[in-house]
Amino acid sequence: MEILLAIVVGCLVATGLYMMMRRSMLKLAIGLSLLSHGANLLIFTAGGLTRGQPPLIPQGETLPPAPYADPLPQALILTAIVISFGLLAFTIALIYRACHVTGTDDLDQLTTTET
Amino acid sequence: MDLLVAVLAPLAVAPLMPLVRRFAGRHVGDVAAAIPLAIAVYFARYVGTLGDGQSVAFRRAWVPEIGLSLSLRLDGLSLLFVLLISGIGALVCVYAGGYLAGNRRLGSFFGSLLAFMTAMLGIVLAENLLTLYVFWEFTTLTSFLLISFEHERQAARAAAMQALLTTAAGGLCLLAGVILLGLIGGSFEITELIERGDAVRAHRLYPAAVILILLGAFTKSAQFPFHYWLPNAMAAPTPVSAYLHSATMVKAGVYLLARLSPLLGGTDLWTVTVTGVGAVTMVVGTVLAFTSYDMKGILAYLTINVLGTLTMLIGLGTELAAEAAMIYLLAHALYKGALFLVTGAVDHAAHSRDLRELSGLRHRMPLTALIAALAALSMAGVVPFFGFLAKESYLHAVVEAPRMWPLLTFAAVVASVLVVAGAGLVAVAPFFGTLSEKADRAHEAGFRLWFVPALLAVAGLAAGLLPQTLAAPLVEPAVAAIVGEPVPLELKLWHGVTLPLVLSVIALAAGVALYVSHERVRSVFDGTRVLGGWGPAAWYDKGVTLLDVVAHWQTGFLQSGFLRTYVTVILAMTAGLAGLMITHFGLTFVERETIGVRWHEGIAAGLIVAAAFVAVRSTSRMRAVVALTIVGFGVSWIFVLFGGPDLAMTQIVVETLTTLLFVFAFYRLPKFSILSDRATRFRDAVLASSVGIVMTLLILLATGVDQYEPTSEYYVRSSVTEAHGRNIVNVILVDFRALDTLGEITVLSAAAVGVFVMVRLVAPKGGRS
Amino acid sequence: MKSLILQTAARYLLPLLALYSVLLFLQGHHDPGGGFVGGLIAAASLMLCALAYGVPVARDVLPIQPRNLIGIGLLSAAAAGSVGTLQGKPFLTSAWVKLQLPGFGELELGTPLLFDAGVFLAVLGVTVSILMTLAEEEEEE
Amino acid sequence: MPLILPILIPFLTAALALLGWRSLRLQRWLGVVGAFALLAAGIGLLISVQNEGIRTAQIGNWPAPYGITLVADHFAALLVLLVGIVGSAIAVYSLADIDEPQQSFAYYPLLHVLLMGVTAAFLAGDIFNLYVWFEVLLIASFVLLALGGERPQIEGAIKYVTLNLISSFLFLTAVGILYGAVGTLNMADVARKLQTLDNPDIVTTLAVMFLVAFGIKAAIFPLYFWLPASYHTPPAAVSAVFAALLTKVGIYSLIRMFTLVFDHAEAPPTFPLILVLAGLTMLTGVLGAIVQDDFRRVLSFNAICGVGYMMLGLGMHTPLALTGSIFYMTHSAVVTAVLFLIAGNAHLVRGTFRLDRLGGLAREAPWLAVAFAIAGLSLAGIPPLSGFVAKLILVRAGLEAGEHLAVAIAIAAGLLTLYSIARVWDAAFWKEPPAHEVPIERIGGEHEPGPLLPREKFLLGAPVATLVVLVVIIGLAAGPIFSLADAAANELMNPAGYIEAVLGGAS
Repeated sequence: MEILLAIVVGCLVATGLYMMMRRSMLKLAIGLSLLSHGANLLIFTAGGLTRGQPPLIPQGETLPPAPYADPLPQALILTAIVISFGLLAFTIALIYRACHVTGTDDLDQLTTTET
Repeated sequence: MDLLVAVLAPLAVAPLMPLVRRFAGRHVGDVAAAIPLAIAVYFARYVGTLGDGQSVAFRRAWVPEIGLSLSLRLDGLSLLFVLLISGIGALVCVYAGGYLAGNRRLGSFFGSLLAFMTAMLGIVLAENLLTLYVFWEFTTLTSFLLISFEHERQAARAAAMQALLTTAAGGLCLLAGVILLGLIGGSFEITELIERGDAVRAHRLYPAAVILILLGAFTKSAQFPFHYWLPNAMAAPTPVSAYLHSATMVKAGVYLLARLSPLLGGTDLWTVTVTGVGAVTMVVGTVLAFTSYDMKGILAYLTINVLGTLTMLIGLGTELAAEAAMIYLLAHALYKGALFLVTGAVDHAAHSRDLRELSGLRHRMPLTALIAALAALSMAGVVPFFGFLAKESYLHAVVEAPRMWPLLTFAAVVASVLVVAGAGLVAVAPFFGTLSEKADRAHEAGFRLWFVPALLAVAGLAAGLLPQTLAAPLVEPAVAAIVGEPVPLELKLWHGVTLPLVLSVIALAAGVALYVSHERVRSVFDGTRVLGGWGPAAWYDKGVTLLDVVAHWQTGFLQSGFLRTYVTVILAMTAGLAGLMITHFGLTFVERETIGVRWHEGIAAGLIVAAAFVAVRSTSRMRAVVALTIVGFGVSWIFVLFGGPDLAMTQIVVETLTTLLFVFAFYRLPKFSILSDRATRFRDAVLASSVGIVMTLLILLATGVDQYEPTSEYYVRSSVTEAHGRNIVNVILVDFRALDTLGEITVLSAAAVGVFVMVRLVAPKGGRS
Repeated sequence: MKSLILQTAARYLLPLLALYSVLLFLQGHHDPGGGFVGGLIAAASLMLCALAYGVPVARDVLPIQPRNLIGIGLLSAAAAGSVGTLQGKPFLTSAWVKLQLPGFGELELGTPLLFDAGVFLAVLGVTVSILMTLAEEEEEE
Repeated sequence: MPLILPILIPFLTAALALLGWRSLRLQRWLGVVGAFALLAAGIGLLISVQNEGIRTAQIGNWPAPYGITLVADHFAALLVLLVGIVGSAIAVYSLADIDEPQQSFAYYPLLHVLLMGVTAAFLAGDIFNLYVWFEVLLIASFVLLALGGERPQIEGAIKYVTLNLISSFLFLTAVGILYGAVGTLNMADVARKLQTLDNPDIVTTLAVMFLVAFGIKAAIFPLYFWLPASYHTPPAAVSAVFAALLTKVGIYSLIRMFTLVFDHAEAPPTFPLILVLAGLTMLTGVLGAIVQDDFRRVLSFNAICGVGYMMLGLGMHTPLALTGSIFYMTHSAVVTAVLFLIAGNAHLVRGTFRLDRLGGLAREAPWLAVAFAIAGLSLAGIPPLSGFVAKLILVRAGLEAGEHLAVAIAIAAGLLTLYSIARVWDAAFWKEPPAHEVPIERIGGEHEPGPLLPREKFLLGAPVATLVVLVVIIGLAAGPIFSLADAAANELMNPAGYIEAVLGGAS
């Protein structure tokens, strides 16, 4: 399963980056989204997979029933998910604004300030 | 401490000069002159006390750990230069007050001039090589300001830039050389280094240090082939030319060579290079003088000649040569200063410096003509002027040179002939002959404009008549400082009939003859423009142009403005470096027990991949977004399967909201279209895949390591007992690692503000609101 | 957009979702849930309301400006952290009190809960602010 | 003094200012007072580090390596102080520079979120925590960059956002892999565990990942594209704070990671690699600078060149070289900020940043000319200003280490920097302004050129004057700052001290 998920991560990263190299701003945003899925899944997989028990401790116990999933990668991913949601929201607003100002979705048109 | 005060005094006063101008009005130059005059008087009391190699020192740590300290030392050599700088400085201030009278930037002019004076004093008093460099660069900058004083003129700005780049490049070479020297010798203090001279000269890096230091000295002193900037620097106001480009700054290189010759001199490398470059410069300077019709230009070339001569003498390294160098230095300062200032007076009066437009000026400016004649006689080396003594002593040194003497003597005589003729060009040609149109309108310039050159010219005569009284006390300690031991000096005009005297007389006669026929031989000299016009000067221009072209090309190439190029380069760098590391170090996958794949897990994984590819391939925006949502749900399914209910929940909600965002954006944005060609898409796909593969490999590597207990075990153990919570993930978020969460909600808040700003803030069109 | 079905559904779902979000937040320390999910779901319920009745109505449902919600959220999180600092311990050191509630049993209250509440408010404020901003823009055009 | 203060102060400032959204007056007051409070905290922190050595704080009172650790050694404390200095100057400058509509759109809260992210990144002792702070400063910088929403800004922002998000992605994945491999996030703990790792292959590749991720933030060759694409687009105050601080975070992280974490016997050949990249960064940066015709783009490319110098010290990896890097960071933060502020002043006077349309500023704004001369010469490494000492240390370190080529490049880059500065001087200050009417370029958030009120003159001039004085002081009183940088470099070269301070004797 680790190998399978590692490949899935590779695919998500590859497709995300490919989308970011396109000229459409919208594809850029989609690429970003794919990329963050890839990163989340990467942390999840690299942190060690455990099938089954979530890291919850039953009432009255002090330890969760084994085997339990490593809680730390989950916390990291939760943070990462929320952060990337914020960044994505801003990016989309930025793209919205960019289309408004420049009248195009083509990134290659955005070179006026560098020439 | 006194030394430091003396060095910094001009700089300290410099910022006040605009204010002084407001109050002193026409006398601003005279007020400014008070400072160098005070310095000259202060240092004059050391005359006669430093003959035996004594010195006065001051030292203050700056960054001692890297050898940077502000240390100054006054010895005979320094003293000679200090008196030149301050003495001529005072005169130039007075002169400039008259020359530039009425100029509205006179205040800042004197500010720059005084700042320059500090820089020069610093160079010649520096004991620490890094301190010397500090002041060295400061002369470069202040001279930049002074050359481009008339900065409305493009030519002045270009000349200033040329001088800046050339001398700053040399300065940086000097810095590198100096640091090397310091590292070799274990100190940056000149006296300490001289004590360790043998070890320094034997060091492996000695040649590198010498070459770098020489580059610095040669550029500053306008030695061939770096001489091109000096004539162009004549764009400066004439007092500046007289001061910087004749009497002081260009001599800084000569000073440095003299100062370091006990340390670096004596080796073949040093002697051959310094003597050779000096000799070539000596000849080139005089030859080029005849390609110019501008009086200032001619003087500039003749100054190059003198700088070459001085360099050559120092390179020789004999006691005689050191003597000659110091005598010549003094003589030159007096007569060349006077001639420059005379030129300024002519320019001021006749509004021209062009020999083709000027003749017969003596009818309108008799006084000036007399002064010019006095100075020129000294320059030509006529008895009883001080210049005669100088010429004789340097011919003497050359004749007695330990090696190459025939060659050097020949060069020296040729140069002398040309100098004599050159003296005629600037002192005879404009003043004699029939009155030209421009000259006719001229009149004697104001008091300051003739009085100051007159002082210098008369001083040249006086020093020649009474050399032992007036010149020896200055020259003797300086020579002692170069040679390293007291040298008794006997200066007199008549040594009997010696070879140098014969050569001197021959040079004089030939020079007069050449001057008489100079109109006819000019065409011969014009052929030598190669050396001045499109020779090394053109290298500079070509160099700058080439630099611009290269810079334009590389910047346009790298910073193309296309985002996807940037992304491509970054990914290529990532994949390339990672690939390099992987191929270089290999990969070791540790066999570890892995979890098998159940069928529904396989489906989840397949779904994610399939949906991701649909999102890429889709030509419909809506389909792409739906596919993206499916990827998100697929990922949360994986989270559920492997024990992450919190994750899954959050992921699903976020995914839903994200979809909403996308849908919103899609209402406004244009449809997808394929904008790139097939080859680009292929290249991008390869690049993206290789980064993907790197990620896959990294995960497999990481999961193979099972060496340490993860820190999360602590969280599991303490979650209930210490943190009072049973949902460990949540406890981590709000307690164990709450600081992360604090940062995270900050990100979210800023993002919310950002969205609001992007959508709402409409910049007011024109006009301040 | 304003369909009757949606409005009816929203009328019932809104309080339910709001309640659920609070529940998620409260149980978060012990069971799946927490400030994040709670805040997100609360925001989602408001969005549902906005979809059904329009943004102005949804704005009225929330008695407070989303921006202020964000500020309050951030400040409560910081306040929760500062309790420790004021006691001379490092920032974010937790402090707990046990309350005996008659008929309810023992209730543990600690600064992490206050912190989580801050997260809840901030996430709610942020999400509502983002979505409302975009949705209002939608309506204006 | 609690270590959290330099983080908490800007956080509270931002939160309160956000609550005071409706009152511009309140926001402005908070913005300025908060910045000066941060400055005070920075001073306090540096003093306490000087007295007590490396300071740590276990956030939440959870023991290291389990809880998040904040660490302040000399390096971090010095940089935090710089944030305070630059932040205060910018906060004051912004009062007059940023247009009121922009100010009311949460300019000050965002500025403080940015400052918070930067200081926290310097203090973070936990690698994931560092990631979070990166995101904090990133999102704030995104919004500040785009604040105003004009076309050049949007164009710059899109490139900036995209490339920085790629950097964040690489950083995040590297953290994930790191945790997967060694099971810890505490940097000191990671360092310790990597030394005993059985499978060192992963370290080399991870090092490369961090190099690229931080390299993008630090703007090293060939990863710096986002910087010249965007730094010339926002209001001058924003470019100034970006240029002064943001790349420093990347450089800081590179130095921290490569001296602490990736610094063991089997270290991958990353130091030579960094050296090569540093050389190329200096060269390409400065070559870019000499062909630009926009005041701020000249400065942007020079900022890249400066990054090269700072990387040079890391690449040579000797105590003196690192001292040079740290000294250079100190110098660069101040001088870069003030140069951008000067460019902003020039824009306010003449309504353009374009060199061919500028001119005559030496006459019209003589004090600005003096300020530019001092700051520009310092940038070019002319003695006795701050840049000279910084470059001198690096050159000496390079010659001691026998890296002659690198030294040659550093010196050549110094000359070209001087050339680029002289070009600006020539075009903006000395040349006569073009005769025809210059079209006014509005940059988001900046007001029209024209006569300034005395109050505005003060608010715009005082920060410039203060920073210029600092440039001179850093040069003239280089001794004490050298000692600080030296102490910092020694701590970096002996990571055992850092690890000991964080983890104690525990194994």
